[in-house]
Amino acid sequence: MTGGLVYLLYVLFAVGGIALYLAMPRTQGAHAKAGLVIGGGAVAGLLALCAQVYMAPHGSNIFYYIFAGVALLAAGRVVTHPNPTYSAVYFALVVLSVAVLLVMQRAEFLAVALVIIYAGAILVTYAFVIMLAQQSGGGSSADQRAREPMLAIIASFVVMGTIAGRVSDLRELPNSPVEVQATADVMDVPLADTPVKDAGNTLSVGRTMFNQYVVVVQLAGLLLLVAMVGAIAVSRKRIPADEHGPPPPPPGEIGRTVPPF
Amino acid sequence: MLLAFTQLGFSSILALVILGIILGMVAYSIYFERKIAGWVQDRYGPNRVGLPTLVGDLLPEKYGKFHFWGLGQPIADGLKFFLKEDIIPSHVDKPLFLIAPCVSLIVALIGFVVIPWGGQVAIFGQVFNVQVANPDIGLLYILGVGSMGVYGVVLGGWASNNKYSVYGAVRATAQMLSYEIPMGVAIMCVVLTCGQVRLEEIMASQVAGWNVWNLFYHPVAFIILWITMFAETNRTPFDLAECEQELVGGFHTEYSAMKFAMFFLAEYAHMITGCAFLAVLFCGGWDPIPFVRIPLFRPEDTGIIAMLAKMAVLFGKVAFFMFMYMWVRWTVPRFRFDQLMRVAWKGLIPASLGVLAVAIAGLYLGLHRTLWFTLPGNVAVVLVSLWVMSRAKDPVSGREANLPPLTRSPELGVQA
Amino acid sequence: MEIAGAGTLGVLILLLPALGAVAAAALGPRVLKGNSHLPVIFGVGGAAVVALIMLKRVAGVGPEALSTPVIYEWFSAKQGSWFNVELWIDPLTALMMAMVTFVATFVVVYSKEYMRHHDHPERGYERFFAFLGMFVCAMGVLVLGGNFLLLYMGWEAVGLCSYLLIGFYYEKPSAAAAAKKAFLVNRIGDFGFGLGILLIYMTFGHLDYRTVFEAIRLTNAHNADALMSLLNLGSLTEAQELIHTIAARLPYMALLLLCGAIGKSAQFPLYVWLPDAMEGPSPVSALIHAATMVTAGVYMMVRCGLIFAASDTVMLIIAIIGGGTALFAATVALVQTDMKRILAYSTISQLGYMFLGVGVFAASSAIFHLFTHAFFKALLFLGAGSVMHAMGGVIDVRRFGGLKRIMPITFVTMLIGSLALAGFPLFAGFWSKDEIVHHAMMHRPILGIVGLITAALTAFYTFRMMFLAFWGEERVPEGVHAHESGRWILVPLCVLALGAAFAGYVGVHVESGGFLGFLQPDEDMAHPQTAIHHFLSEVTAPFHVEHGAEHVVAAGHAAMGAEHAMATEHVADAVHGGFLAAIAHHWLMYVSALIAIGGILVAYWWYVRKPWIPQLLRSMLPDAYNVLLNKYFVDEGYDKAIVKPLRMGGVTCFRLDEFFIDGVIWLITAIPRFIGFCARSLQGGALQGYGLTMAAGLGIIVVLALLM
Amino acid sequence: MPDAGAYIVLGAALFAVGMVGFLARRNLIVMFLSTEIMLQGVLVNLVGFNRMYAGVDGQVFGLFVLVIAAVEAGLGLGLVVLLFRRKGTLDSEVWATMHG
Repeated sequence: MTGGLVYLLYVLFAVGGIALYLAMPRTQGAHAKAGLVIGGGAVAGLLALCAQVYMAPHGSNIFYYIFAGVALLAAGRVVTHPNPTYSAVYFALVVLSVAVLLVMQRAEFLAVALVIIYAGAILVTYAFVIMLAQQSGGGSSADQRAREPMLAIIASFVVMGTIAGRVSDLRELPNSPVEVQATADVMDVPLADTPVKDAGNTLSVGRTMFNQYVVVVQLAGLLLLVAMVGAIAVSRKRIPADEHGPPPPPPGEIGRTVPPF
Repeated sequence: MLLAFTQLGFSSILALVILGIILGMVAYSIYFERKIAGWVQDRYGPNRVGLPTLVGDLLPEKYGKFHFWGLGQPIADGLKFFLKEDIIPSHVDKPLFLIAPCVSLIVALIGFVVIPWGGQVAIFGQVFNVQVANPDIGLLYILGVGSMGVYGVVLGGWASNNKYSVYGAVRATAQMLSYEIPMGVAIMCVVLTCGQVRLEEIMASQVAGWNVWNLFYHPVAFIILWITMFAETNRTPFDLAECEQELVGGFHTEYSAMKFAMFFLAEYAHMITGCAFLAVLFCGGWDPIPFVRIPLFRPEDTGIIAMLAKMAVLFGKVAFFMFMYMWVRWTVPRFRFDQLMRVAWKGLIPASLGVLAVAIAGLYLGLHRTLWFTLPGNVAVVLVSLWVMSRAKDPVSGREANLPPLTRSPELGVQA
Repeated sequence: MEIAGAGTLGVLILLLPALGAVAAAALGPRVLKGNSHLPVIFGVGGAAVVALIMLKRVAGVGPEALSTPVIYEWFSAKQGSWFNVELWIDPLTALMMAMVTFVATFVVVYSKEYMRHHDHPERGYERFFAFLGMFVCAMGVLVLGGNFLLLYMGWEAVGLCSYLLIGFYYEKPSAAAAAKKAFLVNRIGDFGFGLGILLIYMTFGHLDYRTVFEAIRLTNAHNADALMSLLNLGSLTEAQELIHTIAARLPYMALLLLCGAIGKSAQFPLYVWLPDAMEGPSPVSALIHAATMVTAGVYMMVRCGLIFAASDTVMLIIAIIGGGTALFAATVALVQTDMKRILAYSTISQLGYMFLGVGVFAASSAIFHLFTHAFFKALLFLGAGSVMHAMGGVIDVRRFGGLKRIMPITFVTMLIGSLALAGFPLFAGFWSKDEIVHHAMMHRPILGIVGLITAALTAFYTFRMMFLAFWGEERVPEGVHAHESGRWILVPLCVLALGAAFAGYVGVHVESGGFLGFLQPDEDMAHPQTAIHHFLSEVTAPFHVEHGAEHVVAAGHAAMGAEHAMATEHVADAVHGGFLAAIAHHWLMYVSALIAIGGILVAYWWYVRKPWIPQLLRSMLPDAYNVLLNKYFVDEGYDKAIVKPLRMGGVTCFRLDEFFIDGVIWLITAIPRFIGFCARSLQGGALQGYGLTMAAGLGIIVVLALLM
Repeated sequence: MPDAGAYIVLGAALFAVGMVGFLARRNLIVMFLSTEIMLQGVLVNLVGFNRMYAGVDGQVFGLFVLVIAAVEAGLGLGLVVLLFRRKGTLDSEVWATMHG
């Protein structure tokens, strides 16, 4: 990104920040609509900038704009919606949009893994939001008040805007071999006339993962195991047996014992 | 004009056709559901609503009032759903209340696109896959879409702002999470055996050579997947999210008219997709008979007739599994929630891991496609599971432990 | 001459009780609980077996036996010179160790039952046994240690154990106070002791016995050449100067070390802690405050005989302190009513005898008395404990009586112990005490007479206690079911009673002629014939050869010249007195036997036959009685003379600290506090606040790094 | 075909939004979701970078990011439930004191 366009990027980030600030929940009513409009404008500007800077030589793809826009606006809603359940729903939207974006980058396996894993994770989030929010009896006052939104927005957008402006200056980079090889348009990918031998993405991801990164895979498995143990240990309810119901009868005493199912 | 007729065009047409078939099947599934219930319970079931305007009234009077076995019932039901007042209770969270049935239906309906319905077909010299889409990750796609199936339930349950609905939603969540695991592991057995995650390749591997369906390699995995299908679609005995006796209507207590119908449709659409999935994964898809090569049903038969015959076979299998759904529904009582959880965590998951171990061992030894290795392996898993179960003498549940203790009365023996 | 396997044996003696203690401490609270005595019994018992094996091996080698195995190099204070963890195993060590571990074993066994109420372990049961094991290990370090550093370490460690065990019932204010008192009073002595060791190090540059003693021997022999090579000195002149220095410093070393001995062995004026130490459980009194730890001072003086015997003035001081303490404590014991306190004063008195023995150059007799005393005093304390156990914790002899039928075995064993303590003929105490009195008569006749008087008093107060407790009508405190103790208590009593009866015979030899002549203690310390004196002859040699007084004189230490001359005469008498000594000895033996029997009879007459006599005496001499009952008001005197002024000073310092120094410090600390006050708002505690700060910092860094 | 740069800008924007959510919202679960949005930004970024080089290393990294996300979901939600049980609210402000 060259010259004045970088400043345009900064300006767009700043506008997005303002939109986010307006939409943040407040006790005296948020300007969510205004925020949405301005944010939509900022997102549109950002995408237009992307189109101008990156897409021009290759031609553009409408799906990128749609789903990038949806992802950004939904993300904005996640952090600004006063109701955590809606935040979770919008987050699902973010995940699905990102999954589509990944598919467009020929990362189908990653996209589906994303959906499967997040479907599980978000599902749990839903369940907890539902249970806890129901228990606390409606909207908590904590959700109505953002905490120092101005400072947070300034800090975050300055950091990310600067980094984005700096790092996305990729025109000078050579075209990658992958790009040359992967000439099929995104529309062709889901269709059946892709050669069978070019099993492609899943296969190559699997190969790379289990050849080059096999130790990391093991470590990831270990990490998951540790997390599972930790999660069980953390969330176990510690209730003394004598408080809630009688203690389980000692083995050998009369009682209905049946095989586990 | 014809040159422009690519796979995309073919897929579009196919999608529309299959969608139509599925929706029709959904409607008549409901009819058959009630009919089968009637048979099971020794009564008639729906038999009044014939086809009065179209056919029935045209018949001569002397044949009497012929009701066409009540085949008009689904149409009448559908009309009723459309025409009823669409109530949105005042206390619900309106946006989510409206979105929930849509999510449910959409998710249920997009699953079928990766199912290979009929091998390949040659039209005007061009070969097409009889499949709406053939992504790299077809199987995972089904898993991903399936796992999102519960979103509608959860959203609807929460948005209804009703305790019963929320309980239904929470139950559905826990159930879904629990049964995804054995389902994924059982599918992994197929993936390992076929070495593919494309459904069409999995099909091809089943009709190649000796025509051995995956069912014969991994019967236990098949049964596990079948059971989890019941759970994924919230069908009895796993319909805890909506059980009338405890939760009124569960997550759809507050729904009525068309929105309720959408939940209903979604459930059956989901079932149909699941059945097709099951048939493709384990039962040879469009292959009618295992171990035998039949003309018309070979992969190289690409005529339109062959395609239609293959599709018919696959839909026949789907119908069979649908029948099984209904049969089970009216035969097996519902699980209690803790039993449901235990079936998943203490039954299906260990068993599926055992089967997966067999599949992995087969792959390691190069015997993954040999019946004499995988079948005894499955039998061994079953035997080990039975032995472990016979050793485990846990009380039924924590809830059980909280019941008043049994006392022994000298005259009457054991008494509660 | 070297002893086979000395290092292994020594390390075993140290390690076994330590391991037992560690096991009791580590496993006691959770695993062993009521069985916490097991590891300690096995540890200490094992140490006793090993110590007996060591004694046998040492005895096999003879009086010249000496091994100094180095266990490992400990630390280095200066280049090339190491303080080692080394042992010193010779007849004295072996004898002491055997005695300590033997008595300790039976005390631990005794404690198994004693430390239970109705067979339920008391609170802190495992703590008690852990401390006991630790004490035996510490005592082992003290006795076996091959240099002054280890000696000091063991010295302090036994003090620590003593403190912990006196304060065992720390909920009781009196016990806590007694523990503190014991510790503090010992600190006074140990301060001098530490200074003495520092002086030794300053003078010799080494702390191991071998080098130090050899250097003193060379000094006495005026062998500058050998001294030079021994201490790696630069030149002969330096060595000669060092000889002068050593000769001049030896008395001061002796006096400083004596401070420690006085403190640890409870001699006047630092004896005050010992009677209060009876707040600890009875087994502790028996083991630590009668048999072993308190004798450490005597052991140390004998061990360092080359230092002490070099100066007759020091020896005189020791003798006077010993004799004085013996008499003083005996008089106090006359009127006490608390059984354990009577025994405590008796212990002080007997320790005085030992000091007297050392002071009159009869070191081996002192050790002999130490040896016999360990048996009968431990026995008496354990017996008192048994009585206390039966009386439900009451130990005041006025509140019970006539126990001899209720507790027959306790009574018989205690009677044996009392006879031994009283110096009744043929019992252990008789032989050892008699020797000390004999030597005192030879060297310092006045102190000898003091010793005789003390012997009479000893017999009297011992049997006063016995008659009050065991004779007369049967009386027990109300609500107490008096009963004989169980086997775990009685077996140690019986074993120790055997010791109390017969331990004295290691110090006599069979010789024909005269009444009692066939049982005759050694009078000739230079050429002893009997078992124990022969055994110890090498160790105690510094005390009874020509101990270099002339050399000291020659070294120019004029201040003590006159004393030396006198002492030399006495030594000459002792060594060459032959006939006269023999006569004196026989005469003394009969006299002391008569005195002992007389004391017992008087006690019988006064407390069994005519109980009104002591009452009458008390009413006739109320002042004397009060003085005795209040222990000559020594504690009160200390309080007025030392504690109060110190406390005043402390209060002054405290006020100064509180108002002036603290004020200054407050002013200084106000600066950071003010800064903290200003910066406090940055630390809200909320996670997001920190996150925000981090993000802001990151933003600044990014902007600076990427845009500037 | 969209270029990698567009993905990087998008990833940065997603990350920024998520960061704002984490810093500015008080609800523990929304904070949690915000961190997940940040992870989505990272994922987009990784895939974008992946296009610039041969191989699929970026996607593999993305999978590991998913592993981290799963771990975070499991442990994080466990902790949220624990915290909720202690104070009965999802407000993160109540945890501002250093003692429990």
